[in-house]
Amino acid sequence: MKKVRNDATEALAGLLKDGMTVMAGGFGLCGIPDELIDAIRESGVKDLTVISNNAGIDGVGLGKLLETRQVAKMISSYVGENKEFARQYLGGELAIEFNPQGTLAERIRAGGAGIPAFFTKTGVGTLIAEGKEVREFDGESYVMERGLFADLAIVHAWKGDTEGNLVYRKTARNFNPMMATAAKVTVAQVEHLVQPGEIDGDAVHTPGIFIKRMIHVAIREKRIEQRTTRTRGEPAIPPAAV
Amino acid sequence: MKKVRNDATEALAGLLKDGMTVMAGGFGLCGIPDELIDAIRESGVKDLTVISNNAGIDGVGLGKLLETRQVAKMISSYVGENKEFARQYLGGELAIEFNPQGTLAERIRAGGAGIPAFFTKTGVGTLIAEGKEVREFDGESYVMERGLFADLAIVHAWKGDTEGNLVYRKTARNFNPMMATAAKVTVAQVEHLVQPGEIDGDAVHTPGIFIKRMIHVAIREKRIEQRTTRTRGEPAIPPAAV
Amino acid sequence: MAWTREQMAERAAKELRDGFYVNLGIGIPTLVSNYIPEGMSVQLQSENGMLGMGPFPFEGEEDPDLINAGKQTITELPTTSYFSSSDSFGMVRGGHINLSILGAMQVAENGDLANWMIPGKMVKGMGGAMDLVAGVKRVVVVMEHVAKGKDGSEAPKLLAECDLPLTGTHVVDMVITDLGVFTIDKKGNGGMTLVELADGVTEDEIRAKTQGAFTTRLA
Amino acid sequence: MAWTREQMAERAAKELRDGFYVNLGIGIPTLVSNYIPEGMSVQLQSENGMLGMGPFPFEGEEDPDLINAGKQTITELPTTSYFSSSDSFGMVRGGHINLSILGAMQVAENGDLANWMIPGKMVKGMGGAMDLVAGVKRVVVVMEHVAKGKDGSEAPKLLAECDLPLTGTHVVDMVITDLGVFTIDKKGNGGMTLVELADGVTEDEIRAKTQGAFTTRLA
Repeated sequence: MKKVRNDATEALAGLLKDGMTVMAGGFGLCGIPDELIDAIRESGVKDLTVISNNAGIDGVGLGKLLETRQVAKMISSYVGENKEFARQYLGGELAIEFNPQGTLAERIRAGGAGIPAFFTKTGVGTLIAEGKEVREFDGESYVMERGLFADLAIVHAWKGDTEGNLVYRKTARNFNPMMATAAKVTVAQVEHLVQPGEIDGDAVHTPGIFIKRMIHVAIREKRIEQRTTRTRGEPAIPPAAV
Repeated sequence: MKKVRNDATEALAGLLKDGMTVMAGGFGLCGIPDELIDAIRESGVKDLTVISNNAGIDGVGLGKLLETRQVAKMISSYVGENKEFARQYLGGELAIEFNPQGTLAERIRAGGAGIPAFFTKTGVGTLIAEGKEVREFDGESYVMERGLFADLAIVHAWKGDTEGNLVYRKTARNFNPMMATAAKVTVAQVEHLVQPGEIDGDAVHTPGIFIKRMIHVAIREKRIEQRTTRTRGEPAIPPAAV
Repeated sequence: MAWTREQMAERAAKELRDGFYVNLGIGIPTLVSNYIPEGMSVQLQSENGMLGMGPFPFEGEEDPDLINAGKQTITELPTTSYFSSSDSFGMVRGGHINLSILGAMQVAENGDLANWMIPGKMVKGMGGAMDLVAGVKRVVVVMEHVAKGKDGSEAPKLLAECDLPLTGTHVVDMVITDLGVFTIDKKGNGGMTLVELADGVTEDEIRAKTQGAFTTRLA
Repeated sequence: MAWTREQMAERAAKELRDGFYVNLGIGIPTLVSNYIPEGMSVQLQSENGMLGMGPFPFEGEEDPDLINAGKQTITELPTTSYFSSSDSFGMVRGGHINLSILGAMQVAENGDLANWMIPGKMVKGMGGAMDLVAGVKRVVVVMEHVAKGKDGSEAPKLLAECDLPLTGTHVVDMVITDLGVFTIDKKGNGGMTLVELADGVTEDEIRAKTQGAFTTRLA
C-alpha cells in the first residue's frame, strides 16, 4: 500500500470533482499545503467549498484559487488580507460562512472524531448563534455546533515517514492535525520524507492511518505575511514575555 | 511561581477534602500516578468519587484506596482485575458508573475544553443510553453525553520541565493528557525532571498551563499486569503484525 | 469436523486487505495476526493509544509502559505511533479503522451484539467494546456457534433477538463460528445469510444449532 | 491629560499576576508585554497554537513557521510549547487562560462587547475574538474612550447597549481607556463602576463622554 506519490498532480488524481468540499490546513500563510493548492488550480476543478481558517493573500496560497474563480464558498474565521476575495465577496460571486476560530477548529476535530454535534459557549448572544439551538447546562448558555467533514483534506507537515506518520513544526501545526482526520481522503505534503522508524512513536503528531497519499515537496522560500523584527542591543519590543 | 514540590504529600497539601472528585490517569497499571495515590491514601481523605478507566488491582494503584474504603464511587470503563473492588461493589459499599472507554475519554476531553455536552453513536440502543437524550443527525442516532470536570486530577508523565510541560512515554500516555486539562487543579508526577528548554516545544504533549504542581518521582520497578513474552527463534506469537 | 480456534482465526484473516488498519479483540481474534499474508501491510490498533502493534517481547525485554488493550506486554514496530485515549477513540468513532474482529456472547440476525455483561453476575464493564462496534466500519465476530453449559447443555448464540444486554445495535457485518460463516445486512433488511460451511458441517446441523433466521447462499 | 497608549498599556499590566497565562490582542494590548514586572512569570498564549511567546526576532532570523495570531514573526522561549488550533481553543474555552487583554469598538455597561464588524463595511471575520471573550476567565478591554470621526466628531464607546453586532455578551470585567478605568460586574447586577481617573481627568469629563451608566468609587 504505497502512500507516496511522485508529485501533487499524481497525489490528487481521481480525487477532484466540481462542487466538492476541501479542507486546507494553515494559519495565514504558515503551514499551508501550497503545492497541493497549485495542483488543484491546475486541475481546473470548480465550485469548491473550501474550509480554511484564512483565504491566503492575493496570488499566494488559496488566493490562487480565488483568482481563477474555482471557489464558490469559504468557511473561515478571518479573511482580511485578500483584495480579490473582497472584490468577489462584495460582488456576490463568493459566499462566506464565518465561524469563530475555536468553533471552526472544534467542528473539524469533531467531524474527524465521529462527533456530529457539540455545545460551546462561544458566540452565544451574537449573530453566530442565530438559527442554532441554544441550551442551558448548569446555569450557563451554550450554542450547538455541528461537526465538519470534507471530501478532501490537504495538509502540510514538516516531516513524514512513508507510513504517513506526520510531525509539524512550530506554529505551522495549527489546523493541519484536525483537518487530516476530517475528510474522506487526506493528502499530505511533507518537507522531509523519511523511512518508518525515523520518527519516534511518541513524537508523531498525526498517525499514518489518517494519511492516504503523500508527496515530498522541495524546500522553497516560505512567504512571510507580517515581517516584524527587533534591533540587536535594544530591549525586546512586543510581543515580549519573561 | 514554583510548581515543583518536594514530595507527593506536599504537592497535595490543601487540595484534599472529603467527598471530592479525583481523576487518576493510567490504563491498567500503565502510566498510573502511584506516588500521588499513595499520598491520598496516607491523607485519609474519604468519600471520594474517582474517575479512572480502571480501578487498579488488589494492593496496587487505586486498589490501595479501595482497601482503605476511601472511595465511594468509581466512574470507569472496566474494573475486572480487583477482588476487593468486587467485594465492596457486590456488598453495596461502592457505587460504580460504567462508561464506554471512548465515551469516558471524550467526556474528560470535553470537560477540559469547555464543551458541556456532545453527541456520540457509542451506546445507542444499549443500557448506556437509558435516560439520556438520543437524537438523529443525518439519519443516524446519537446519544448526548456530558463533559466531566474534577476537583483534582493526578497524572503520571515520563518527563517534565519545571514549567510543567510534560511528555508521556509509549502507552503510558493513555488518559493522562485529557485528565491534565479537566480539573480545577492538576498535579503531575514525572520520572525525569528537567529545566525549561530541555524539551522541544514540538514534542510537548501537555503544555505547562495545565499543571499547577509537580513532583519528581524516583524510578521504581513498575508493575506489569499481564506479562506476555515469546521465545527467541520462534515465530512471533500474537499479537503480531507486519 | 468443526473448525478449530486456529482455523476460525485463519478464516477471519481472509477479511483483511492490504493497507487495512485493524482492531483485534482478545481471545480468538488475537490469533488472526498469525495469519496476515506475507507482503500485506496491516497495522494493528490498540485502543489504549497505539497504532502499529508488534508481537510479544522476548523474555526480559518487557516494557511496563508498552501494553495493549488486554494489558499484555507487547512491542513496537518502525511504523508505530502513540496517542491519547481520546485521540484513539476519535479514530475509532470517526470511522478510520477499517475492520474490527471481536468475540461475542450473542449475535442477533439484525446485527445486534451482546458481549459485555450477564445480569446477576459481577459486571466488569464494557471497556472499549461499545465504541469499537459503533465506530469501526466493518465488524466481524468470531465465536463458538453455541454456548456449552457445565451440564453439557448447548444454547444457541445466533439468535432472533439477543436476550443479554446489548453492546451495540445493527453493528455486526459477519459472524465466523466453528461451524460456518454468516453475513449480516446490518443497516438494511437483508437479514442473515449463511455463506460458508466448515469442512464436513451440514446446513442441517447449523440450522439445528441456530435460533435466528437465515437464508443460505453458499459459494 | 489623558493617558498615552503606553500609559494605558502600563495600567493594563497591573492586572497581571505571577504565574498568569495571558492572551494579548493586537494594538495597544500587545504593548502590555513591555510592562511585565521583572521577576514575574507571565506566559503569553498565541491562539494559533503556542504558549510561551517570545519577542520579535532579530532581522534575518525570522522563521516563517513561527508566527503569532496577528501573523507577525516572533520567537520562542525555553518554556514554549506548540499545539493544534483545536487544543489551543480547548485551552481558551476551558477557562485555562487567566487573562485576555484586547481592544474594542464598543463596550456596554453590562459587559457586552463589540469588536468584529461594522454593518455595511467589508466583514473580515471574528478570528478568535468570540472564543477568547467567552472562554477566558477575566477579560480586560483597552481602548480610546471615544471614537473620533474624520470630521472631528466624537462618539462614545462606553454605552448603555452596544449597537454594533456583538462579539460576546456579559464578558468584559474591566475597561481601561485613555481617561480612566472601569470595572464591570459582568455576571451580576452591579453594573459599571469608575474606579480610576487618568492624571488630570475629571469625573465630569468622563461623564460627558460616556453614554452608559456608571457609579463612581475612586480609590
